[in-house]
Amino acid sequence: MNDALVCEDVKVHFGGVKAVDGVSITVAPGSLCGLVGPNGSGKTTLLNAVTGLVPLTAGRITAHGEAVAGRTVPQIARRGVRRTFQAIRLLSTLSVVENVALGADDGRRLLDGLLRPGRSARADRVSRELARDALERVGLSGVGDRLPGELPYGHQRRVEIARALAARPRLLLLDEPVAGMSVEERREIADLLLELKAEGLTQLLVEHDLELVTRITDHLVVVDFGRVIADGNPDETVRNEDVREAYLGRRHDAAGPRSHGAVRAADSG
Amino acid sequence: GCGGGSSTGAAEEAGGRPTAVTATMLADLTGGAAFCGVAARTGAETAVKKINEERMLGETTLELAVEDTATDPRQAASLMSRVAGGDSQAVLFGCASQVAQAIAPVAQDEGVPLVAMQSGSDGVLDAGEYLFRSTAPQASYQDVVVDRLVEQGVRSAAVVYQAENPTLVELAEDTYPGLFASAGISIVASEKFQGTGFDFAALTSSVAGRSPDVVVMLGQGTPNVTVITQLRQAGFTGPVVGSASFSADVLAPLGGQANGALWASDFNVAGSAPSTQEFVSYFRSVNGSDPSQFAAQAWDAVMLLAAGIEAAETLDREGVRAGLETAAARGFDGAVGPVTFEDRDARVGGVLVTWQDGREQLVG
Amino acid sequence: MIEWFASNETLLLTALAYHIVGLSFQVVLRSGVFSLAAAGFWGIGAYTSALLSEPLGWAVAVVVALALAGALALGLAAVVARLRGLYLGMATIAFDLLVVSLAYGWDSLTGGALGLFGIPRSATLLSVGGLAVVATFVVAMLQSRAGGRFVDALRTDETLARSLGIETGRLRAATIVLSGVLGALAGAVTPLIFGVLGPEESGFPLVVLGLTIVVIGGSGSWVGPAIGALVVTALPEVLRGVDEWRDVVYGALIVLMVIFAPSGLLGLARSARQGLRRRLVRAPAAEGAGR
Amino acid sequence: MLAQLTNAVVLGSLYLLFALGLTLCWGVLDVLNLAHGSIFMFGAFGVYLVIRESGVVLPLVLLTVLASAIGAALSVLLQVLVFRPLRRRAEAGGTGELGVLIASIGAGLIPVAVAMNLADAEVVNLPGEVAQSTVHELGPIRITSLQVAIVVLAVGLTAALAVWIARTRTGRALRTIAHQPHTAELLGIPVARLSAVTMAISGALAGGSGLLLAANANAIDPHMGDGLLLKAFAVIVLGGVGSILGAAVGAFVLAFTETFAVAYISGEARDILAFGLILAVLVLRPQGLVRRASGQRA
Amino acid sequence: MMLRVRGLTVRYGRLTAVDGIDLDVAAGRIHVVLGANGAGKSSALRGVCGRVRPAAGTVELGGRDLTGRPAWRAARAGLVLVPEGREIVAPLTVEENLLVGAYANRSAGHRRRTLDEVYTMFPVLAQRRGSPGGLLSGGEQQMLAFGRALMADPAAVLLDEPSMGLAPVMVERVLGAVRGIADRGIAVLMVEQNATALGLADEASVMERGKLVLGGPAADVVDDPRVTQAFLGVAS
Ligand SMILES: Nc1ncnc2c1ncn2[C@@H]1O[C@H](COP(=O)(O)OP(=O)(O)OP(=O)(O)O)[C@@H](O)[C@H]1O
Ligand SMILES: Nc1ncnc2c1ncn2[C@@H]1O[C@H](COP(=O)(O)OP(=O)(O)OP(=O)(O)O)[C@@H](O)[C@H]1O
Ligand SMILES: CC(C)C[C@H](N)C(=O)O
Ligand SMILES: [Mg+2]
Ligand SMILES: [Mg+2]
Repeated sequence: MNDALVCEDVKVHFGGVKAVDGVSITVAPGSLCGLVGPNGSGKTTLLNAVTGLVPLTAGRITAHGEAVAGRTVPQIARRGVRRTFQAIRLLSTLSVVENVALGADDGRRLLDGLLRPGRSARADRVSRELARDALERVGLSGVGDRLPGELPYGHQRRVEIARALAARPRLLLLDEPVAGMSVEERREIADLLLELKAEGLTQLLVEHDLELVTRITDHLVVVDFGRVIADGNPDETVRNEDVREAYLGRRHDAAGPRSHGAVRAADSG
Repeated sequence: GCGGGSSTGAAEEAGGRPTAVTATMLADLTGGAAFCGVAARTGAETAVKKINEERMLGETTLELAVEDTATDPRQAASLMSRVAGGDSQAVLFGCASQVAQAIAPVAQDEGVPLVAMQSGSDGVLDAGEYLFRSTAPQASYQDVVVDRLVEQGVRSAAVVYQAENPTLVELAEDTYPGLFASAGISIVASEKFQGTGFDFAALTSSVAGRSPDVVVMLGQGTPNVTVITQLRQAGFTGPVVGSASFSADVLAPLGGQANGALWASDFNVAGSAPSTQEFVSYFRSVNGSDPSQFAAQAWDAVMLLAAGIEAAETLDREGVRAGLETAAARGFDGAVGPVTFEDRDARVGGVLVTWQDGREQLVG
Repeated sequence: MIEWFASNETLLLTALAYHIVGLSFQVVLRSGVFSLAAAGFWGIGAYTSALLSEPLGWAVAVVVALALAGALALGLAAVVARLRGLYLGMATIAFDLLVVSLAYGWDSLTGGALGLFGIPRSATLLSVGGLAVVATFVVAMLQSRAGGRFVDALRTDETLARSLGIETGRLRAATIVLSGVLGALAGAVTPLIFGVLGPEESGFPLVVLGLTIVVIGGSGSWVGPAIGALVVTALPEVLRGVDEWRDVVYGALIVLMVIFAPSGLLGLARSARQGLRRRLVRAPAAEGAGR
Repeated sequence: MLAQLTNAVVLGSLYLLFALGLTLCWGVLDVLNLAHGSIFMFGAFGVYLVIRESGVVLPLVLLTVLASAIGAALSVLLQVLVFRPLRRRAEAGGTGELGVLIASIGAGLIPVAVAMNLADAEVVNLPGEVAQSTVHELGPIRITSLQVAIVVLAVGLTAALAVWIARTRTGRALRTIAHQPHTAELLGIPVARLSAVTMAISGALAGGSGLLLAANANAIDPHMGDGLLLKAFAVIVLGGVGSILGAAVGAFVLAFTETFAVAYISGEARDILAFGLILAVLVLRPQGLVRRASGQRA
Repeated sequence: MMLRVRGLTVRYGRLTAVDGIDLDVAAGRIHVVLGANGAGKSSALRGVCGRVRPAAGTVELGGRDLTGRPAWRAARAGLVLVPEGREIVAPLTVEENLLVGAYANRSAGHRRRTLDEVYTMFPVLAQRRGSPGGLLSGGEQQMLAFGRALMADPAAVLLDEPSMGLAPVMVERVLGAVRGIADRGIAVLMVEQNATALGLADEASVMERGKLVLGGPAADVVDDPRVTQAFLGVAS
């Protein structure tokens, strides 16, 4: 069986900026893989490369055995590769449920409304149904008719996730899905991701909350300056000295003495 | 269509003859031909005043409604069809021929008699028997200009003309080339421009570069001023020949640069015909100023209509049309002097006018 | 009543033609594909039907006009595929003005600056009304359900739309073609209403007209152009009373409408209805973040 | 040839003068102000009215200042009465950018209608002593003092504006307003006040150049801004929106194309060539000739 | 300078997002507001700095009444918000973004000095000083937004989840910097979702459905069972 996602020596350069500079990652089907790294280490750019939003400078990416190169962004999306965005991207003029339904719509059937009205009406019902289900899964039933701008930030993130889920993806790429959420809410999202994994969905999770990442992922990749610096079992990986240096920081010489205890408290849970 | 709206709106006397006839004037009060349309409106209103004051139509009065076409053919066509649906017995029109061409077929289709002033291009009257033109087309009397040029020993000319107006295009592309050819004057440049421009430097440079003896400048309103200014800047010093568009003080802004400009007209306040003098003095007494050519032409349009009404047996649209035909066959003495008709189209002898020291003056 | 229709037939026909012009711009504004080429296609449609309606009859002429515009629009869509936003706007305005200057320049066919006249005035309320209904139906169906979401997504965030699997390239092309064909339809019927056609009719003022119609009416659906067309047709008539100050009042009214009805009269009507319903139903106070 | 070259430079400078104000409020306030043409016209027409009513004729330099003041006043009025309330309301969701466009078209009708109603002659212009300008001859080149002034002003103002926008504290604030007016407020930038200042400058440029054009063409036409507006729009897009230098490049490219079309092909070729060129340039360079960083990631 | 908020109420249409809250932040102190999504934390900050006009209540900075003044006046008076979502001016370069942050800060010398400080604090910004701000990664933009606020030489800063999207090493650095600026005598009002920030706070409050339900010295708040449960994740 093919791996769900394989990146081989992927490079993405923007002029002089080597955002991704030779990354190789393999994500096994049905697994939940974590991707962490300092700010600007190329995580989002890698997701962009997988979804076709930026062209590869070098390397190869295959999703479910099919090469991504040469396919357009919509084609890749329709092959079941879906993502959430780090900076929330919801359509401010559409209701929440329609935002999510867009994830379920078939983006090739542009003229169906006119050419096959019956079919488009059926498809619309299905999309809305899927959207309501997805909203329910992320804990947002009841806000379907509001506009996204009226929701608090954390709920907007959930809508992002729901939109990806409504597409019933084969590979889900999550870019900091719990940023700006409280611990309790993070826990809920973590539970959701675990549930999805149990259902067999392959996920690649970019997230700075290491506690959460190590708790739920099967496999952790750490990048820095566009390169992989560690890769393997999550618990072991975070103990790696390079990773501590680049990512976690040597907290003993950090800021004031007050931060000390609190950061511990937060992480030790 | 719904032609022959008979006397629907006109008040009727016991005898059956209406006491009032309504005519609608569609005039280019704004837009490219406003310099003409505004003067035409004054001329027409003055004529109506005179007719009603002196009871020239007996018990019947003439009522004039004025609508603005904005020199826009489409707007005018739409207005025309609305007027046709209303209760006017006749329509007057002035000035631009592109607008006349738009409304004439509508008037014909709807059976509304139309008297147009100016509108001097071919084809305005082609649509049929409801259409009359009370102004002689300019092309019919440009020979007075060319004769004069020959006298002055002119050998070469350039023609600069505005694209939007059919009359001017005809003058530039047919009338002048024909007249010049027979007079032995060569055309060294013929340049068309669009009236919306404001920069004619490239055009005037190349015209001036050909060093013609005269430049024939056929524009509608403001472009005349700009082009002549830039011609002078480009070094052209000879005389400028123009068209009826030079009337109505269009050249005033040019000051001395316009001295010696020459054009053919059918009217001048100093004209010798008694009907001209009668008109001029009446116009002065009413408006306190001298009439322009366009005011005179509009006056004549109203006078032709009045003659038509007098000659009409019934005062519905068909009657007025028939009356107009009779009146046209007779001809009349108008503000521009004696006017005769050929197939519903006016003919006059042209006069030559020139611009000198800020005024329009009769030549010879 | 019948009399009113008869004497205002041209006015009603104008409103219908304006409605179709409005549709061609609504399609553009709603999808954010800022193609203003509808004005150029208006010209192409208008000249085609003006020249062919005499020899072929108006119906055939209109069909030929639409087919020609469709083919040309497809070509234009391919050429401007890389352009976005106001750059696309400018390129398509350039196209419009190119059509205008060709109409000026190609004397032998178009009559140059003088235009064409004596075109058979074969438009009737029935024929133009029928065409307007068909055009409205096409637009309404294309923007129904998922189609509506697609165009909204394309307008607000094209990258996002692509990541959701929407073929935005084809959607843009389809929009340009649809807008062009609608423009051509409006153009094709117009000379049949007025009997005259000049080159200046299809230039920038038409773009302004189309945008005004949609902004006044609202760009949310086909209803906007319908409202906008009525307003734009009726307003100058209503303002006849103020005579030469008409444009001053007209200008001020447009400004006021844009300021006080930012999503068009349609939007205004909608929010009024919503407000009313709220008051009637007394919706329970939103429980905010309730989950 | 040289004569036509001179014509092209003068024409390009006129385009540029007109376009500068337009690109300023477009680039900074994100307002594509289609009333710019009317303000341009009214700069000249306002001066004409002042002269007509007062009978006082000032030298051209002072009249230009007066026209600039008129333009600035009208623009500020437009900003305060139209654009500002519009922006405030558009925040609640609405037509935004496009609404501004249409409102500016509506507002632009007003000065034109006023001018048409107040013009007392068929062709209005400035008094002869103002419009008259000495012609300098240098071989085949003929250029008036006024035209020299137009060229110098266009080039000088372009440079000054470019530096102002790119280098100064206010320039940075303006660019912030252009992209994120709300953020600008947070940073302590008085958005409303700076917007008004920008509009005033834009209007002053319009009014002043309106007078110069009127003097050069020896006529004031209520519609004289209309055609220029489209040309300026083209010039700005050709150069790249928001770039002052781009506008300069666009202006001269367009002017040369047009002049040579008229001089060596025909009057009809002018627009065909000009608009064909614009279409071609945009197709080949979708962001205009002078490309700027947008700062947008995928 | 002391930041004093009394009875602040923020409404969006019929929805009351902030319901009459009182807050005090003294110069040199850090006050953290905790709360779940939608509790109204961001709305409270928006109301304080004048980004949205409060429906009721007063805001005073150093005794000066800022209630209902537009945001730019508040910024001029020394009250600066680092908003949720960063709001970097995309086409401006990193350095220009910082300089425009100093718009209200007229002293050129001071501006230079702060710029150097920001660059020392976040070397990556110095590296990328010439590239458009919009091209930075999410975390880099967060640093830029933070640096930009410092450039204004504020008397009080409002931070809306400054650690969001930052890698742990950066969270530490940014929070360290927050302590640093407080120590300069700046009043800091900071919204955070988790308790990481609680460690360096002097005072803390918990917000729930638009109301403050708990407040006091940070040490006390940390010990409250409701806080440990919902924000410190201890119960897991
Ligand atoms: N389109 C672009 N042009 C230029 N530079 C870019 C572009 N996109 C990303 N970069 C740069 O590439 C680097 C990697 O960015 P990326 O967004 O992938 O980081 P990240 O790992 O997601 O960081 P974070 O955790 O902060 O979100 C950054 O330095 C960023 O500035
Ligand atoms: N512009 C707005 N229009 C309408 N409602 C809004 C608006 N902004 C916020 N709200 C509502 O106000 C309430 C408070 O939102 P706010 O953004 O202040 O919460 P928050 O505590 O900052 O949440 P988060 O942690 O997710 O950022 C929420 O119910 C939200 O839906
Ligand atoms: C005065 C001009 C506007 C009229 C023009 N000569 C015509 O007959 O059309
Ligand atoms: Mg990222
Ligand atoms: Mg918030």
